[in-house]
Amino acid sequence: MALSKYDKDLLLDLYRTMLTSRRFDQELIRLLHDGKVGGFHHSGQGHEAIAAGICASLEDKDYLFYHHRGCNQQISKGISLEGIYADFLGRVDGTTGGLGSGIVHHVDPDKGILGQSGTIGESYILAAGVGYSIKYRGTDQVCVAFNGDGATAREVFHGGINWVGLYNLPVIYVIENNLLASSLHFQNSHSLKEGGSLADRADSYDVPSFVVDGNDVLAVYEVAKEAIARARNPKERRRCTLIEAMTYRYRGHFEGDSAEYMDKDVIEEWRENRDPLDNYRKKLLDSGTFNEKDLTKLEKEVDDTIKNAIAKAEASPIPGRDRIFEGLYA
Amino acid sequence: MALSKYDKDLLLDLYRTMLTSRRFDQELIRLLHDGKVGGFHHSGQGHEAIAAGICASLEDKDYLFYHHRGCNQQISKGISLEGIYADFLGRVDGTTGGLGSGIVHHVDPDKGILGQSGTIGESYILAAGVGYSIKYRGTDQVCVAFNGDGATAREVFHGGINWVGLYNLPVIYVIENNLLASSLHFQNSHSLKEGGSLADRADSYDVPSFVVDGNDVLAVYEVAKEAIARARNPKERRRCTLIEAMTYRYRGHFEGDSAEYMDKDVIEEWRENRDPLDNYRKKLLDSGTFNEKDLTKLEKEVDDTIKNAIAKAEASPIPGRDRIFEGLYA
Amino acid sequence: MMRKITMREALNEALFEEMERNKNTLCFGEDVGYIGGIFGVTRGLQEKFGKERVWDTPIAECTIVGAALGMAITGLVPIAEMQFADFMAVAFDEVHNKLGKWRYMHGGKFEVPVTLRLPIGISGGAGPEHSQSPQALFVHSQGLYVVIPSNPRDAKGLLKQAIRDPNPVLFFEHKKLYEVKGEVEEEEFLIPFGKAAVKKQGTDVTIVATALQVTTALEAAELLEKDNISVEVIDPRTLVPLDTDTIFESIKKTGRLVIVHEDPKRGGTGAEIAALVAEELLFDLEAPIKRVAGPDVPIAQNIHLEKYYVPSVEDIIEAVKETLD
Amino acid sequence: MMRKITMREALNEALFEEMERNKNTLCFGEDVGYIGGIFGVTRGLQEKFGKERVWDTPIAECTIVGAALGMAITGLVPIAEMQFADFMAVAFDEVHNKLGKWRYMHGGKFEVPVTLRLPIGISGGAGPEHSQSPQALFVHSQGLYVVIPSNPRDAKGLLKQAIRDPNPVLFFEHKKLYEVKGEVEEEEFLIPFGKAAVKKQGTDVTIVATALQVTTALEAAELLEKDNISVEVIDPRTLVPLDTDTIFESIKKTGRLVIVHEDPKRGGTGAEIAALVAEELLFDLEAPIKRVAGPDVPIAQNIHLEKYYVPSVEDIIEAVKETLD
Ligand SMILES: Cc1ncc(C[n+]2csc(CCOP(=O)(O)OP(=O)(O)O)c2C)c(N)n1
Ligand SMILES: Cc1ncc(C[n+]2csc(CCOP(=O)(O)OP(=O)(O)O)c2C)c(N)n1
Ligand SMILES: [Mg+2]
Ligand SMILES: [Mg+2]
Repeated sequence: MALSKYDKDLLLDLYRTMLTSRRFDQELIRLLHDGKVGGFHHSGQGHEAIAAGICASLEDKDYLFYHHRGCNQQISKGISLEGIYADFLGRVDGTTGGLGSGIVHHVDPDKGILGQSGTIGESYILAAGVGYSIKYRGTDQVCVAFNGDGATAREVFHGGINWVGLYNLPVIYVIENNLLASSLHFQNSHSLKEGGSLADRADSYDVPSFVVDGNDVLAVYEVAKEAIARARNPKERRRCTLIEAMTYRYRGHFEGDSAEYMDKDVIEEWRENRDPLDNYRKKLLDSGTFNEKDLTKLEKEVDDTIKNAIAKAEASPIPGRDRIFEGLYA
Repeated sequence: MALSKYDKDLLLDLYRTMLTSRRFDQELIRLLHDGKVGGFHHSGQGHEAIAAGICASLEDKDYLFYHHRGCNQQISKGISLEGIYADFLGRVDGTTGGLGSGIVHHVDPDKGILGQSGTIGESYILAAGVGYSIKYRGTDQVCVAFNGDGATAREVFHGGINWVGLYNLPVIYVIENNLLASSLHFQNSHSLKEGGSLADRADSYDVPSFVVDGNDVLAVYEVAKEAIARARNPKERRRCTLIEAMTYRYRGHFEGDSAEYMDKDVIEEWRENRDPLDNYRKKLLDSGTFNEKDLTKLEKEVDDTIKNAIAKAEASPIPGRDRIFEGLYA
Repeated sequence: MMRKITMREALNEALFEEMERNKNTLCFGEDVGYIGGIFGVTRGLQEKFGKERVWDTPIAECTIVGAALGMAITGLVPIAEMQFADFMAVAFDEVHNKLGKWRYMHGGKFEVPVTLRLPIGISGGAGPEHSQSPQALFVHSQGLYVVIPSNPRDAKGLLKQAIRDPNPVLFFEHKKLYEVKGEVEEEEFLIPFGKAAVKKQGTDVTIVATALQVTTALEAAELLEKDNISVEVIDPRTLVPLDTDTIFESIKKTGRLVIVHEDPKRGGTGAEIAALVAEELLFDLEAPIKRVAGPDVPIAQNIHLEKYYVPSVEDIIEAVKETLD
Repeated sequence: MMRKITMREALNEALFEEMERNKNTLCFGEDVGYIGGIFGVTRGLQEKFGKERVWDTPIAECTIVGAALGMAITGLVPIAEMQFADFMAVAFDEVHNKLGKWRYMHGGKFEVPVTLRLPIGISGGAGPEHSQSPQALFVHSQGLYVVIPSNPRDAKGLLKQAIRDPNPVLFFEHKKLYEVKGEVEEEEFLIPFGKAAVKKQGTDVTIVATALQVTTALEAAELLEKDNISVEVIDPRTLVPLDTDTIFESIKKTGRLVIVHEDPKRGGTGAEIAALVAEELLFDLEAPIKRVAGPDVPIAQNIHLEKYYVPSVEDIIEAVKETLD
């Protein structure tokens, strides 16, 4: 679809979301290298277009399960940047109220961000329950669960997609397929037909599915928009969808991973020619929808937002021992 | 294929196997009603053709995991009748050496009968390991794992079939689809396309699959023969197969189940018109391959075998308390 | 006289009442809908409340529990049945790491009002994977409540409490108790967690027992009475939280402790109770603690062997007498 | 002088030696092949033994363990790694009900020579599901061995024993010990199961500690020595079987017991040890038993909070002194 057909705010928002995700991550890694952030971080650099494209059609009332490489997803869904920085920094104003984060566990119920499981892939089944809940309560909410290609090998995938299909639930499974699960290549993790995809798994469950270029934010947006509209409508024959978005990661599995199993040339190729932000920015300019000044202004705004968020997060105190005994039971 | 094309011994053996399975079960139920057998029994009456047809192409060296409705399978693979009767009777000469049986756990390593898991469906993953073992050791063995339609909803199905496909293992999954999982109808257990089958699940894994009439022993035999030959040959592009054999059960989920969820007319229809033994017997006679006398003779032999087995089993003693402390560690 | 009903009926009533009370309460699991559960506890619920609220799930235990969590954090009150508590092993990650920790690890921002109903115990030759009593595993978990009634009245009051509680509750029901009758008043009542029941007062020896073993312990106590041995029998009713006050009070009086349970002894539910007493009340003890428990071997299917796995009246009497030697 | 190597190197040597010894021995799990494991324990194995024997599996823990069982009962000797021991929860049925019971429930007709390598412990902000020490759960299982080394030499000897043993062995490796060095002789050796190591002799108080906590206990013991308190430190090395002889012998001498472990206290590994002592040695105790253990809450990710979860030297000193009050 030609860019001129899109709402200009939407076009700019998509860029803002992706850029915020990218800049958030870059600054987080800086904080990590400065020794201010402990624990694990799985950088989502290179994946930004997927979450931005999906979440553009979601509202606060909609639910989201992110995955371990999921800061982009939370940011796209509207989580407080200050909150997740504070989590990484181990401060009381973090979204977990001081328990910290790293692998996972940021949260924002008001934005529908339901959290994540340390055993990856569990959201395949959790989302089935959320979908049932939406259907039972009769609202027009949607639940989106993000997972990686690797996690999709987990046994629970079958249990989840079978429920979601059987009860026809308003659930969208998104696989951010970056071709790697830690050091394991996608091809060595899944039994597939020659040229087959993970999306093919959905077929026998009668769950509609798509394979989409995960580095093209508008392509993702279009697919997700259709899926989300279908999910919202109780009269649809199929409310559930599996979207496999193809991408690649720019960095190791986690910060600190030397990632010798990755081919530097391949990373370079993705960075140079397939970067979701660069390509989209160029498209916005080439199409004449926005000019350099518009975008530089936005970029400055994003930088300021990030800086502010970090400053606020760093101003928050580190909790003491008592914190670990709070909040176990309601 | 015309009956005349088959080896006569094979034809008779198929009948003998099915009949032995049926008679075994009937007599077991009698023992149950006599109060001699405790615990649970899941009758396989109505399913006999599946195991008979599959196991006809297996040898002792091949491996088998049966399921909870699996006496037919064990009998078809050659387990000692006396041994499993003694298990049910709780005698020391049972295959478990006195621990008894009921839900599962008969065993005969010499016949490749590897046992069964009380949590149904586990053989999907156990067989993956056995398949890997065969491939690694480089023998021409095959591993067959039987499961029900209900168990195929378990999460481990995905883990197992993915391994088996990914490593191209000599494993054959057989689903005895009797349309029911306890009280749950097949259609309410699986998300499928209109008219779809469980066999369709195999497709995205690039695992060859078949749906076969499980009440037609020769149809099952043909499909299994092809699959087993493929499994034995390391040069085959695909050594693994999923076979879904359609059938119905004549009795409740277990002996004692009042089975009010079953429609008596439907059972009657299967018994009257689709009984695997009756139809096959008729075919043998109609084709002129065997005459009434041949079959009556065999039937008498089978009855004698069963009677003998029960007598021997009943002569075996019940173990004492010490038995429970034996055999935990090797 | 008060009416007597079976534990099955008591549980069924609790489900009916709570389903009526809150329309966001749902019941599901394998065979719980159309036939009302293989042990009949959910009978009649689907007819009354419809298939959306009471239904039969596929055989996929991880998914049953995972979905229950998803429902709970988005406004529903799920009650799921594992057909046999043994299958908690299948959904162990979902129970131990998800139900127990979701609230805590996400900063206390959710309530997780999930009830899992869990038939336990040796009963009729069901063998090594349909006869277990795995509650000790979850005593070691965090963020869960572990409830284990021994009679119809407790079962009803505790199940209603479990359903209303905003936290995940594992509700262990001994299969051999389903048919047992007991007095249960008509009026509504709840039983709070963490309050043990003193089933019989006594002065010489304290017995702590759960589920079916409460009955066995009471039988033993009655026989011991004839030998002039006065036994106090305590049923904790919930293992987490544990009413140490009541247990400790009793031991201070008797100086002797026998713990009885069906689950295997090593690392079983008695271990933590014994350890707490050895930490807190050592000098009140006048005899070594005794555990009368299941043996540390899997449960044979052979119905003739089952009796060797279950603490008997004689086992308990012997243990009590040993503490008095 | 004897060479010093890290526990990672010691484990790696054990794997090399056993793989060389028996060509039916295989190594697999997530990331164990090409990169040699995320903790580097299987480094170099794939290069040496090839991809058929050492490989990276899909992320599917049930399948990893289930497949290991299938291999074991058909002639292979599988060594599988769970990337974090926390994931044992995912494969709990396969471990607790399949590995532990397959032999027994099938009449003793199989051997199940499976070794599961299981990184445990709090280390660097890995949070509630990548930091746990779940060994207590398996102390309650049947048919498994539970091994937990505290130093390079034990790690090597015990791992070699585990691989050769015809039974399923859960081998718990504390992540903070991987980098720790210790003396390990060049010559081949095995360490049998069920033999505790007396790490330090003493007369006043017995400490039983495992894994990383052995080091902490020894540090505490050294400091206590300055206060003229003589502590005996015992490392059981295997929790199943447990060397009660050595532990009881020590308690008979000291009359005091402090148990130290990182896993949560309630129903933790200390509970069974304390219970056994309260049953068998009550009158030898001169003070209440003490458990210094992890708190009964999930492990926060915040790296600043981690220290509150791990038994410290001070905690141990305090507990020891309390037993002497
Ligand atoms: C059940 C479980 N198994 C293994 C892990 C360890 N682990 C975390 S992320 C990861 C790789 C995931 O790959 P993928 O799903 O493709 O996501 P990506 O990291 O590529 O975004 C692994 C093995 C885990 N957290 N949970
Ligand atoms: C993991 C697990 N869940 C549930 C059960 C209880 N169960 C035993 S058989 C059965 C129904 C199985 O149906 P199916 O697989 O179709 O086999 P069928 O009985 O029809 O032959 C159920 C629910 C079990 N044994 N294991
Ligand atoms: Mg990936
Ligand atoms: Mg069936």
